[in-house]
Amino acid sequence: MDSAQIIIQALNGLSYGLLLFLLATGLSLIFGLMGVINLAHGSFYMLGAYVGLAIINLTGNFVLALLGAALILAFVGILVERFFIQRLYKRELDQVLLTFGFAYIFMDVAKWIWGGTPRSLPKPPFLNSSLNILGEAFPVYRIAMIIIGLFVALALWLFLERTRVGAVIRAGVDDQEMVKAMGINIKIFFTGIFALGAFLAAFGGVIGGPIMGAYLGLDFNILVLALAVVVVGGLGTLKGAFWGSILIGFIETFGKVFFINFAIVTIYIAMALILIFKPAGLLGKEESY
Amino acid sequence: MKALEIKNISKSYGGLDVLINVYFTLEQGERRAIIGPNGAGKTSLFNIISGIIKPDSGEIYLLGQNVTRLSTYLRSRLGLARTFQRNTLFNNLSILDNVELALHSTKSDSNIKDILRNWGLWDKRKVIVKELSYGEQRQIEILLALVQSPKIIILDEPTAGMSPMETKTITEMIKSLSRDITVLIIEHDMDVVFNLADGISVLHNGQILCEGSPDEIKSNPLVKEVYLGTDH
Amino acid sequence: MISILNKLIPAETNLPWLAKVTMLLILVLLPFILSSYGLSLLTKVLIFGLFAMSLDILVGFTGLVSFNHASFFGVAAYTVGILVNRGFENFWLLLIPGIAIALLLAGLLGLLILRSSGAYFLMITLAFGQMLFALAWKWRSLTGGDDDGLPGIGRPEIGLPISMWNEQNFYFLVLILFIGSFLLIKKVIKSPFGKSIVGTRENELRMQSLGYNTWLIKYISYIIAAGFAALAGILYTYFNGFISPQELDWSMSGYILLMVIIGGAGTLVGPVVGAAVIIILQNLISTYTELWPLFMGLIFILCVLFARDGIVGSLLKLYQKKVGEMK
Amino acid sequence: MLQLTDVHTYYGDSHILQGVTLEVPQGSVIALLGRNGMGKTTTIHSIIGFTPPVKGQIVFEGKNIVGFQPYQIAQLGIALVPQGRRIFPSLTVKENLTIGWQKKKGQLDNDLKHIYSLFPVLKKREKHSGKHLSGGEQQMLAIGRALMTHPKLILMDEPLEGLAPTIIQDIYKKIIELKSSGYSILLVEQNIHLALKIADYVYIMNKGKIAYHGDTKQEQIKEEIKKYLSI
Amino acid sequence: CSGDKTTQPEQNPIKIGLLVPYTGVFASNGYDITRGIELYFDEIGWKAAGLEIKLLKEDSEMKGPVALQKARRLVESEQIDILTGIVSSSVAYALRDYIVANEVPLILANAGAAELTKEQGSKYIFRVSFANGQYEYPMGDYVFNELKLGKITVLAPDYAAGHEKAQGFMDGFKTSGGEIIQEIYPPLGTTDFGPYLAQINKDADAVWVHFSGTDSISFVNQYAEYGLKDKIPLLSSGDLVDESSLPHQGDAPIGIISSHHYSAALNTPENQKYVKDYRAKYNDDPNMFSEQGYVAARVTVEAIEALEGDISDTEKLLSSIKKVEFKAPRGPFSFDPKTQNVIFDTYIRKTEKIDGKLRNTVIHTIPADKNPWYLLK
Ligand SMILES: Nc1ncnc2c1ncn2[C@@H]1O[C@H](COP(=O)(O)OP(=O)(O)OP(=O)(O)O)[C@@H](O)[C@H]1O
Ligand SMILES: Nc1ncnc2c1ncn2[C@@H]1O[C@H](COP(=O)(O)OP(=O)(O)OP(=O)(O)O)[C@@H](O)[C@H]1O
Ligand SMILES: [Mg+2]
Ligand SMILES: [Mg+2]
Repeated sequence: MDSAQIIIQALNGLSYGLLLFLLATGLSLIFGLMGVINLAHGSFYMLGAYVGLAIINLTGNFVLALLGAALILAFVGILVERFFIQRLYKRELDQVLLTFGFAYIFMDVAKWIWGGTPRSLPKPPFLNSSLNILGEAFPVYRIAMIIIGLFVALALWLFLERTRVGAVIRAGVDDQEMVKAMGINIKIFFTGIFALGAFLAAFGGVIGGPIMGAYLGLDFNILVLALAVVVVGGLGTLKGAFWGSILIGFIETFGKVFFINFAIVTIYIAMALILIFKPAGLLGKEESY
Repeated sequence: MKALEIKNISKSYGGLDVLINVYFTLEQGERRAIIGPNGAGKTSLFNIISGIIKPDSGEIYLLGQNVTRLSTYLRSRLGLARTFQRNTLFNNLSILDNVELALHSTKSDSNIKDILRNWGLWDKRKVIVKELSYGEQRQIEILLALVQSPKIIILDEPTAGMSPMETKTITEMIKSLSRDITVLIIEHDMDVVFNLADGISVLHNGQILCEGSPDEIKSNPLVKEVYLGTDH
Repeated sequence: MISILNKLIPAETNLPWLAKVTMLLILVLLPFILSSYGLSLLTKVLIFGLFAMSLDILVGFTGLVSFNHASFFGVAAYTVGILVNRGFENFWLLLIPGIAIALLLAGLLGLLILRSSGAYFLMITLAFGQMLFALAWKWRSLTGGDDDGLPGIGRPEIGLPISMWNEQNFYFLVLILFIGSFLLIKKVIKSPFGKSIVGTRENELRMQSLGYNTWLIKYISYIIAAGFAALAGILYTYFNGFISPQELDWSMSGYILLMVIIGGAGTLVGPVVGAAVIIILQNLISTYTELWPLFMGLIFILCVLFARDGIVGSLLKLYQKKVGEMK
Repeated sequence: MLQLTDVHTYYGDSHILQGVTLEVPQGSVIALLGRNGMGKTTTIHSIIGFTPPVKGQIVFEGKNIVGFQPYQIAQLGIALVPQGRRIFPSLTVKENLTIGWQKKKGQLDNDLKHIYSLFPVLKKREKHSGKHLSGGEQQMLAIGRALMTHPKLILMDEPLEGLAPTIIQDIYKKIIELKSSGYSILLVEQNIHLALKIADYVYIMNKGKIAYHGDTKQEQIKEEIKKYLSI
Repeated sequence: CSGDKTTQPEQNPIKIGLLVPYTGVFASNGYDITRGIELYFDEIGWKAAGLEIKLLKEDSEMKGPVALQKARRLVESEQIDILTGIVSSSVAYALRDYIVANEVPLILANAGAAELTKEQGSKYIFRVSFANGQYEYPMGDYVFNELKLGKITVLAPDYAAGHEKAQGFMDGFKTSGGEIIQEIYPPLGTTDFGPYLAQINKDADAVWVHFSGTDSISFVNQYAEYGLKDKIPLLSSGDLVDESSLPHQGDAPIGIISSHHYSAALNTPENQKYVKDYRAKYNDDPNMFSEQGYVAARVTVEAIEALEGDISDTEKLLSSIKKVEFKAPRGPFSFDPKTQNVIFDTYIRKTEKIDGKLRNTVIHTIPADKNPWYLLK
């Protein structure tokens, strides 16, 4: 492999990793902060892609599709949280069943509306070209993905670290009653974070659409990837989700280069190895008494 | 043979030295209290004795055996029982199940019945522990340690949260334990401490400040200053 | 920290004696009433009931949400399938390598995964499960790979002059093994060991302070669960006459987990009821509409909303409340 | 300022509070005493709204707050120092303190400084996560956390549990100070000696009912306490 | 007894079981096959030899055990006369023993594993679609001798069908004298092909790929994105640019040369009628799957009509199916009597944009008897 190849593959890894970040970070928020195992997260992603496609077909505007899909799915997220999840905090098995039920329903609704044919989202025309890097072509869209991923990461970091929101949510999971006794209407925060998670998933769905497409089954493929990222990075930290994504992005990419025959399991081998040696994820703290 | 020997135990978290070269020993059958300001390192010391956290350096001998590298459960099997400062119970199980687990489910039914009768809990045996009031849970916490028939028992603020009446009962109960059993107790309730202990060790900033009989400690000006205040 | 299942689960299923006998009678008589298709569904329910019950040892009682339970099911199935295709016939003798290999695998994996807990446990088991899935997918010479799988597996020879090609006979073989396993698992759960796994689920720290080796408790429970999953896998191979990598996939593990939850984790009967509900409804609904996932999804959601502790768990609570009121 | 009239509270089917009537006048410290399991915490929880009463009235500053959400009750100016501390383990000490703080009521830095001067150790542990504090430190944090919300009424459920004698003396002084600056306090405490010293008025609970109530200066109180608390 | 029929119109209907995926990644294939079948039955008014046709649809979920369970219902409860559908080979394998033991004729409408009509074949199993390699093999010769491309890199998904199809092409290509310089097998369901594309040997004269469904859409787009489209010509099996994928691939597929047993752009009267009817009914272009469904339906009907509706004797039914021959949208249709696999002409197509729409123009036809694929066995 020459240096140009290495750079291209590194860019591949980085762009894939940041795409993973977009699709995993919502799960990380919901899972890590609120302790909700949201198996419908992939469905939000998939529906985001489908809705985004529908908006593009209507308006031809990618940015509109991006925001529109994210907002619509955020609204769906509000409904789901407000009427269902809200009763199930700290009841993980019930969350599994409920969100799995929703995943089933969302999948069928998508099939109903859009049919089963796999689709792909068109790239916005202004990003539909390639860059020449040391004689190798590299798609501009993937550079844009890297930038957007970094931007979202920064925005989230500011939002969670610079405001009280993250702390309130964590406190709410620790002891909901006590948070209320502090005069905080915690339900609104929970609903908000869940909606934000759905927003980010759908956002990722549209951004990833030109690469991953939209098809039935995308939901669960995404879910597994997102879970891997969140768990490898350690639950509940934005930092973990970020580095977890980049790491998985690189592992997947270089797995495809060096271990072609094992590409279907590289991600699992990596996960297993990490968890064997760090049972609570790379950046997660081991529960010390 | 000593019941318990703590040899130069040190422990720090990040830059925070929680225990510094703590050394003390406990004779068999002795009743010793550890007192000291909040955050002095008392609970940390208990966690190191019972093996829940590992010390950075130093050694621990239990009944003559070096247990520094032994897991918690093996120390328990050597005859060490403990209570926690924060109730650590099987919250979703009944009182009966809690006690059965503490007895390793091996003892006969009549034994359990006797125990629960003695504690006045037989009628309540099917009550789920998390539905008890705080003070009632506290009693279960102690009960679980006592029913293990330990050789050494270490109690972390056993009477905290108990009403005066219950406190008295528990104190008497500990006092009436067979003299084969070594007792180490952390308490902030000085009445309990002075009632129970043969000797007192004062822990301050992770170090043993002084040791002595209850009377010596009571009148020690240093202890007065850092811990007792002017009331006692 | 995520401590899956921190809620009250009735550790015993105290159905009255009468219900038990009725249940047994129904199971014995049903094959004479059902159509051959109905019988095959019922057989499948029992096999998956056993499979789900074995997972419940982990999920409901030990508090470990494992996502590679299908590995043991599948590995045992492949072992027996391969041996049958190589000419080994005696069912009872085949059980030994089939179950042994699953126990061995569980023993090995248990060494690697039990340091994780909660969500991390779920993910590390998922990872190992997928590796085994990939192995079955790629090791064509042994497993037939992804396409052909391992077809042509005949029905078991049980050493009696009874043909297992007869669906009723096969059903009774499954029924007997199911009841045997049920009683055995129940015995384990009621034993002091069973109490100690519940204790470990509830409070590991306290268990250690009481002198229990909680690691070993979880390890043994993982292995026991694998053993029963293996038996289910073996029966399933015979039932279908083939085995493919799909039986090892995480979706299979997830499917079983749903059965456990929907029926009621921590009640032994629950997972069986869960298996029955899911298998029968899915088959029923999908004959009427291609949108069956929609209806299954709705059913899952209704179950969560109206049967908090799973179907059997909720019924039990209701029953206990009634009994309490009568007193 | 706070008035409970014939409050009945249940846990499922069990009838725990069986008609509790008590009053916390403005600027006073009221002690609620009783043996374990008598319903003290349940009374506190009924006020803050964790276990809303099925029957009876709870009037705070002229408003019946039965049926209000806990956060609404808290926003009216009631703070809780719960039994068993219940600090937020996954938050740092500082986050614990600031989480309920409200802009309109004070200046964050000043308020923090105030708490830190009361409990200097909290300043030292500012960035530690709540779960790593010692028991006593957690108790201080729980008290500080409640004070940070600038309440009018503080419900204190055994706030002295696990505290060293010196700290207890500090808190004693603090409570007196709070009282004189107009705060009202409902204090549940097992340290009878101290409770009698701080409180203006005492209620004794027995099996979900108020068994006795009276002024702390009354002579009869000693006997009643002996009767219901057996000392 | 055929005379009775006119007097007794209320006879048992003919029951045809259809087992395809309606959920999951391959649901669209299931729906397309169903559409083809229903289009044909519409055409003939849902009657064969005067008997009503009942189509019983079941979701196979692409899972062997599920499909087997559904087949049990169809066979044992519904007593179907013929089973058709089956998208994936693994499902076909799972059903095989059961079908044979229960003597149910099975008409495969997609599953391509060659074995199913070879060693694992049975007189009960017919295939109207294709065997993996069947239309890939003759392209090897075309690429080497007509397109004059000598060094080729091959990419296909890492599962049985992917390997079989790639093998078909490589066998044909090597037999003609070509050289395969690189083989890459990404996992099935790969969406990000970037890392593979960067590895493609720049010395290759062309890249031959087989991808279908979701993979095909991602691949074609990314091949262009990484600047390869202008550097190395892309050849493929017809699946890559099947009409089911074309509308979602943008302009990226233009210029791809592929081999297939069908193209919606075929200029025969049969196909033109078919495309017209299909558009009229579904407002969509037909594709390989719907055509396979259409053909499967027609085969059943032709066989039943040849027996004048008397299908009580399974043996007779089987031999009747075997003899079916007609002009399908794809061209002349018949079974190879030995294997009961379909025989068809192979089309070399070039993807072009005509009137703003992508279509696979047929640029060369390799007649069935010139396809030496069969000679290999
Ligand atoms: N895991 C940890 N990480 C960081 N600091 C810790 C940790 N555990 C304990 N500490 C600190 O160590 C000190 C000693 O704690 P410990 O619980 O031993 O005190 P203690 O003497 O039992 O106090 P108390 O009487 O209040 O219970 C405390 O200041 C606490 O903040
Ligand atoms: N969650 C619950 N479910 C059912 N019963 C409960 C629950 N919590 C408390 N109880 C019962 O209510 C009664 C009163 O409990 P409460 O906690 O109010 O007592 P308390 O006076 O605060 O006691 P303590 O001094 O031990 O804290 C007790 O008998 C207890 O068993
Ligand atoms: Mg302590
Ligand atoms: Mg209380």
